[in-house]
Amino acid sequence: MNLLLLVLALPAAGFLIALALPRSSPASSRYWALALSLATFVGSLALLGWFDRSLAGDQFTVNLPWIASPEIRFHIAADGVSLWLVLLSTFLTPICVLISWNHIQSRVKEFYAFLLLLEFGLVGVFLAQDLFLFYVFWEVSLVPMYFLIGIWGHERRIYAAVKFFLYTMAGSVLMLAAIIYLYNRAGTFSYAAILDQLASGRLLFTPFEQMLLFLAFFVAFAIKVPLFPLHTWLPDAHVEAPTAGSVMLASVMLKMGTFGILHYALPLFPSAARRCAPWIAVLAIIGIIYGALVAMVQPNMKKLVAYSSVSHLGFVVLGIFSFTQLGLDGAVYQMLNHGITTGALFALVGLMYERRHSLAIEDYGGVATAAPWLSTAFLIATLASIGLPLLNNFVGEFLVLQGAALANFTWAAWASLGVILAACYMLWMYQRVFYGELTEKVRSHMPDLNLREWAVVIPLIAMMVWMGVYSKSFLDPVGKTTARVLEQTQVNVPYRVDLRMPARTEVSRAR
Amino acid sequence: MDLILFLVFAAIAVVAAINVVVQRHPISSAVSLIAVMGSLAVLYLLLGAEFIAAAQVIVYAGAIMVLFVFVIMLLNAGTETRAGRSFIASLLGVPVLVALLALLAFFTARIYPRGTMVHFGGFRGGTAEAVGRALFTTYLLPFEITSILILIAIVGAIVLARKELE
Amino acid sequence: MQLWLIPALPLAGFLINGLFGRRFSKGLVNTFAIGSVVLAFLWVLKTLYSLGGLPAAYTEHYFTWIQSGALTIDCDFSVDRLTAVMLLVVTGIGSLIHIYSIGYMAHEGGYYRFFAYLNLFMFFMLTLVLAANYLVLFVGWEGVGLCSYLLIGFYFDKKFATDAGNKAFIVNRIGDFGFSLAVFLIFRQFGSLDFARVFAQAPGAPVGLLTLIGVLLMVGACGKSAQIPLYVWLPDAMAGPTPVSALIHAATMVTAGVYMTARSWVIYTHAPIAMDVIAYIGIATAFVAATIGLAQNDIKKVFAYSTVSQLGYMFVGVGCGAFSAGIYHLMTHAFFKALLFLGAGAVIHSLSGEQDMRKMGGLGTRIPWTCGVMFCASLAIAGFPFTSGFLSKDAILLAADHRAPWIYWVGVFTAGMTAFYVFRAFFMTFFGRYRGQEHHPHESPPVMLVPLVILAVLSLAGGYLFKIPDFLRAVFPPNEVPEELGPMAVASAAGLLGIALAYLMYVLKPGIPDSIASGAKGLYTLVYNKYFVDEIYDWVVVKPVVGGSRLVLWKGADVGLIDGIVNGIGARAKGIGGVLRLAQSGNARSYATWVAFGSVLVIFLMALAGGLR
Amino acid sequence: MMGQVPLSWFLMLSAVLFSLGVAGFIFRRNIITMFMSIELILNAVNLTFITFAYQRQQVAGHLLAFFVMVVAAAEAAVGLAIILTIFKNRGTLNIDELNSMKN
Amino acid sequence: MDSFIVISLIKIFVVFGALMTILAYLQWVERKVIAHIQVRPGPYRVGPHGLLQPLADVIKLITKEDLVPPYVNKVLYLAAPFLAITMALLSISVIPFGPAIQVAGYQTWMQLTDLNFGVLFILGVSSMGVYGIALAGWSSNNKYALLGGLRSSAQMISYELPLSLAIAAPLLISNTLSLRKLVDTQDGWLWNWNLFHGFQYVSFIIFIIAGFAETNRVPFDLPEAENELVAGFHTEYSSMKFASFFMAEYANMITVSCMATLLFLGGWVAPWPAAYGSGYVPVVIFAAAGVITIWRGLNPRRRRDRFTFPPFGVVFLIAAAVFLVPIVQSALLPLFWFCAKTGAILFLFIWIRGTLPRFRYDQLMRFAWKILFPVAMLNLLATGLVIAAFS
Repeated sequence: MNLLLLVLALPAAGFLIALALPRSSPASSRYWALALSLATFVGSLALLGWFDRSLAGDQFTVNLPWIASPEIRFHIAADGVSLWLVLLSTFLTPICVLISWNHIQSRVKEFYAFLLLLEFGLVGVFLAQDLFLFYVFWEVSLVPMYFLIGIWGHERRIYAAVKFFLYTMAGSVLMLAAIIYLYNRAGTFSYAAILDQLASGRLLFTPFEQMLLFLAFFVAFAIKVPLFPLHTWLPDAHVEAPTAGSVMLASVMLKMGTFGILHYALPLFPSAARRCAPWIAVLAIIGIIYGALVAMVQPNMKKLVAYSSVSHLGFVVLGIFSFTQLGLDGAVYQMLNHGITTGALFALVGLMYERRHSLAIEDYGGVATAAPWLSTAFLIATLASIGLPLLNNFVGEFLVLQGAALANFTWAAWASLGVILAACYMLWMYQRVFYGELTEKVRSHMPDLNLREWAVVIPLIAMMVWMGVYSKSFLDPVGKTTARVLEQTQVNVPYRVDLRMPARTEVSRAR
Repeated sequence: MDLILFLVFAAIAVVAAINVVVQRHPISSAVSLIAVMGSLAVLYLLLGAEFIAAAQVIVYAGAIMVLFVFVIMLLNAGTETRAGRSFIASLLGVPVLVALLALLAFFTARIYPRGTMVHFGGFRGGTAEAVGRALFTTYLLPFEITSILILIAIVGAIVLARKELE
Repeated sequence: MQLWLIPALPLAGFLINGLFGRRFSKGLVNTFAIGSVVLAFLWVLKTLYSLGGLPAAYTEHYFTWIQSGALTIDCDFSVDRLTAVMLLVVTGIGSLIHIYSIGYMAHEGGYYRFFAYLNLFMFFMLTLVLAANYLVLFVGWEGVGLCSYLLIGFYFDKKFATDAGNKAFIVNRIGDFGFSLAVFLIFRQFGSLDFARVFAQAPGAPVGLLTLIGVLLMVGACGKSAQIPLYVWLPDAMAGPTPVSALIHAATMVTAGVYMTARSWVIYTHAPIAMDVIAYIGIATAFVAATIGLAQNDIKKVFAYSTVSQLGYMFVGVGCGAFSAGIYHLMTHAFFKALLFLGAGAVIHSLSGEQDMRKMGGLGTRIPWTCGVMFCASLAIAGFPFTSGFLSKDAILLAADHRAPWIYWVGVFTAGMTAFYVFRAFFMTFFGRYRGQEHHPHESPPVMLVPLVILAVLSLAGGYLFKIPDFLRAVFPPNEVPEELGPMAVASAAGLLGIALAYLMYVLKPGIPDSIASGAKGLYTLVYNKYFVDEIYDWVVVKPVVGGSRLVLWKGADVGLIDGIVNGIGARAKGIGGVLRLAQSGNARSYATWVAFGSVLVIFLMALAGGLR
Repeated sequence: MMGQVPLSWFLMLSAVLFSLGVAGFIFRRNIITMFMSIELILNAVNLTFITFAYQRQQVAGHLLAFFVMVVAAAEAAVGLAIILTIFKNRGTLNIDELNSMKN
Repeated sequence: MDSFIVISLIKIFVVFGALMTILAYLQWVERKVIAHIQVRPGPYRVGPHGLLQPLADVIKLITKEDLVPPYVNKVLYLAAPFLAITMALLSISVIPFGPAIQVAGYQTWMQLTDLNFGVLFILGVSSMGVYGIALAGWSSNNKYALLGGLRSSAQMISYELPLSLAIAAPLLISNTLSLRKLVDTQDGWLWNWNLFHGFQYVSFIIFIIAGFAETNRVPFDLPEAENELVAGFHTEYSSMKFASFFMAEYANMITVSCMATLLFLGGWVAPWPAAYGSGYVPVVIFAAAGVITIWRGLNPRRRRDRFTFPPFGVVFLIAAAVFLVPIVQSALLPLFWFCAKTGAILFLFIWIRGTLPRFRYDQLMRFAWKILFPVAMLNLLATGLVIAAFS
């Protein structure tokens, strides 16, 4: 039994089991979901154990025929990047199960069924090696999230869900079109085959063609990321989503976009990507600063964190389009960091919502007195998210900015403003929520963490510290893969435009 | 002979069809519709489609319309109320219909200026045997699919009906 | 040599107290907190002893922190003489202040939290000084910022405290912005961040780039060491408990900038413009802060501004190439400024929280010990001849004189002002009648006095005990300044003048200050309100940013523009359902009619398209 | 020769029936009647199929008609079930009163 | 051409007349049989052994006041019985009673018309029979009637499926839809009959049961259950219209019996070939009947028998004699066998009415859908498989 299949099959099985469970006993579905998600996590840990860190290429390949004509194969494999993203999703799912334990009281079994289906889709997205399969998983992951938001969300959930759905669909339709066009040109959906044709020059795109295809892919991914002008679905979706939904959305789902850019948009259309890089980088920087500024003035905790995600993901995109080893590594690392940190933030906000039943910042204050451990955990998450050294985000942001600096120092200079602003909005919120006079409402509503919540918080914090202190244990496989991507983006295709960026010289000097 | 048959039953069909539309009471429409179907069955015979004719009587007249009548009786639906009105329907309806009929007639007249003449026995391929043979060879797949369709329909009907019971 | 133990010990203290401190008794908390720091101090001593004279830097490699492509950040610690000085200052003074805190914090809530934070701070500070590359240094750099944030906001139910904390952190962040940019440039230029490799390659690098790096580093230093224009956070930082002000905001953390610039001396020596910038900023800060200090009434504020101006001095020293002098002053300043703060703390403690000097006075008889040590400290900072402050300050001023006389003269004038306002505070506190409401000031417990006394001795004689310039001669480039008596005499004279003036105005003729204040009203209010710098920043930076992002970005761009467009598209798409609104009547028959109409249309078009033939 | 029927007449008949069916669908308010009109339309179409089968001398047309019947049967079953439900829920069969489709 | 029409008209008249009398007398027979089952004489007064009773009934029904209650939907109320009877009689028109015969030089079939999809025709027509009852029930604007109508339509739809499936099996065996060919395939010995030849016992039974239901006979006479629905769908009907419902019912019975005969019992074919003297069976039977009747007439149990039985006996003996005439044999023998088999099944109908109680409605439906339908399905499947295996 191939491990990947196992990791992919367990959530699916969980989904079915969850559906099969009796509606009458929600507890059973909770425990089942927990058990299965944990099993999945263990499986993915085994994946980590068997993963050969010395290789850059795909591993654990499974390649089964799926649809005869047009030939679509069930082809999944893991490389140094997707490995971690899979781990991230399998790591966060049990946590989501735990935070939803009391939060979700209606339609429990459906909730957990959708959660596991979501995990299935996400893992699939990261593992798919066949463009069509990738698209299928992409949509599969979209549906349960839609329902998570639409059914268990807050007041304006329907609006948010529909907005989310339409945004993403708009993008993915473009991507589908591009995929089909690719199929027509390459005659196959197999990603590896297409790359091979590109590398060997058997498949040539005119620059215009390539630009269009790249944009089609990129817009789909950019909406998911979300990149600056396309981000407005995110705050609504986050604010309205239930806690687990926000966590999965922020921590894993957004990574689908960046992963897609890294894994598909770049290697497939290198020259177009390089030609667009300056513009995209500028957008990313705008996103960083803009997201931070808007986050600063949010009256709503979840919205604030959501906008901070916009800012953080801006770093990721910037790193990717710096086209430097550092930038790419940093981007990937930042994906994971953002997954852990923002996940933790959303989880904690969710815990507070369970207690106080409000997301508005002004409804809080003095929480630190009432619930010291909760506020400590929140503080650590906050510090991580503003990139304090020895916590995870710092490593990612540093690498990204360093990479950006290698590519174009001005980018780094502007992007670094985001770091300052991050401190502004996060600390300001922390001050207003946790410090200050303890009001009676808060005191009566704010018990400290209980055992289950500890179980949620501890792993997250542990990961923050570990990733912040000993990044080497994560960066090695990533580096291998990103190096390959970088090398793919430099494949010498005849019409390759030479990149007029300091990056190359700097990189070469740095090597 | 055939001409007479055709004229008679065509007349019946048309009159009954008009009746379907103009009758205020659903059951009257239903009965008229049965008449239409019967006469159509005869016309099918004339066209050499004996199996289809039988099927027409059995399935349509015998089963479907019975269902209709059954439902009408069950709901004891009276003559329809005048409540509500559709501006568009009253505005566009007649012209659209006229245009439709005109176009269809025009096309038939234009494409079949003097098409083949129909006489009884002009086509003997419509026996149950022929149909069955075609059904189980060339058109096997759609046939099976229809079975699935019917299954689905049964399930759907049952579900709806049960929901209606609660 | 286990250098890692030095920071590790306070870290352990932090973890133990932080996790379990709530359940501990105060004694247990003390044991772990003070114990860890003292152990660290001892370990430093042992290390330095076993390392001998430290002719060259001694480095230890632990593990690779970040590895990506060409970039390799190792977690290395290294010790050279500069580090040794810092280590001694940090752990030594740190231990004293920890001990002092036992007494000071005895009646405060969150006891364990306080000590945990202090230990954490020690950890980061030691990491900072031990770092062997810029990024590890940055770790400590940020970490101490964090701790100062936490400790300033220690009384987190007070809004001003948390505000001050945020201000400190954010202003520091602005500094770090420069610092990190410098780091990026350094890596981009040298392909490494290790001090050794960077400084080895620095001479070959283009001067422009080095200058840029130096200036950016200076920006970071400005943030951390409260120099113009980023000094605004330090005075507010006094919201924290006094030991914190002593340890972090006087003795150690704020000097990190000086340490860092001194550490990067190679870069600066190849970028003279950057050095000039440092010197200018330093002297300007020294002067401005001193002027502000003249008019403050809050005792801690006075010392805060004096800290700022003393830091200015240190930067002057560094900027004038007298790195050792800067470090020298750093150390002595650590002694007497820590002492001043602790003394002030003792006073406040004895008055149970009163900080306004106008409500003090005549305490000299009531709390003689405190008075005595405060006097020593004041002498030292005023540059009274042959105190430690005198030595270090003169070293700096000589270097300044050697570099650019006008800096020297400003420095001298500032020294005079320093002496004046320090003694003003001293006199207002301990002389004259007691102006506060009836209350029995009590002498501090011995656990607080002992450190004070030790510090007093150090601030008087410390300059002789540790001859830093000689000790650091091996590290820094030779900066031979002839020992001229003239400048020294002038400087000390200025100091004495200041003291005399203060005595005149606050002991002999207490009426003068008010008359001056009323005389030069505009000037006085300007100075009293710290030149309205905070207000200006608030109006120029904070409000526009916040308001702008709320109104323009969020409501305007985000909700208004982008969502407007999106929803607009949505609405239009909805509208496409029917050419006419009629088509949306929800009336099935209308729909049917439309369908029929459509089909007729299609047939007709087919007819036109050639159905007719 | 005499006594025979032109093919086009059958088509004409079917066209007439078709239009009548459409008319019924458009102008009747009773769901059941509308439904029956649909059946009428289907019948008209069947007639066309059969006619063309005759013209082309192929049985295919019959099969199409057959399938139409099957579909009609299924449709009738479900449709009538739906009508029952509607009636139970809304208490009316008037299509104009069932305008929940409106916004 | 013309002769065809003429012959058809003649046949129509003959068959119609015969059918009418049979219908009338079937009623008489039924009453008699049930009477004897219940050990009572039954109709006895009108004519010998009430032989004229049907006539009397007809006169009564015709002369009765024909009232149309108010509040009924006129058209349909009047159309319903007509529809019922028409459909009932229509199906007779394709049923062959015997082989081709020579009448005055004209060679014709003992059948009104032969459709090579006769079975389908009958199915279709009988399925149309529902409307008569349903519309009657609905149009007479009376809740009992309505319920009766509803029941009958539901019942008929339900039982039409097992019926058709049961029919399909023998059709598979003899591989034709033409009733005539159907009989031809069962010629020869009685083990050539579909009943035995294809082991169609199951489908035969199913067919009979479904036939009972289709004709609303006991035990499936829910639509007219007197004690629940006061005679159900024909509550509001009187005189001739009432009669026509009755006639429709009996006509349907006859149709079903004929179908059973044709499908399973080899139609007019004798149980064994004439070569083995099957031709003398009717002679023997009629002779025996004549002898017995005369004997019973000579020493009567009732006074009248002395006058009534001997003439009957004579009639029987004459009949027996007629069957010995070679010319008519070809025509009469098949007819005899056909009538015998059909009569047997009709007797079964009556017999069961005399014995079985009525079902409850839900039982009825459950029986149809949960037992009959699946069984018929399986039977058809099995038959199909067997045939596929042996051809």
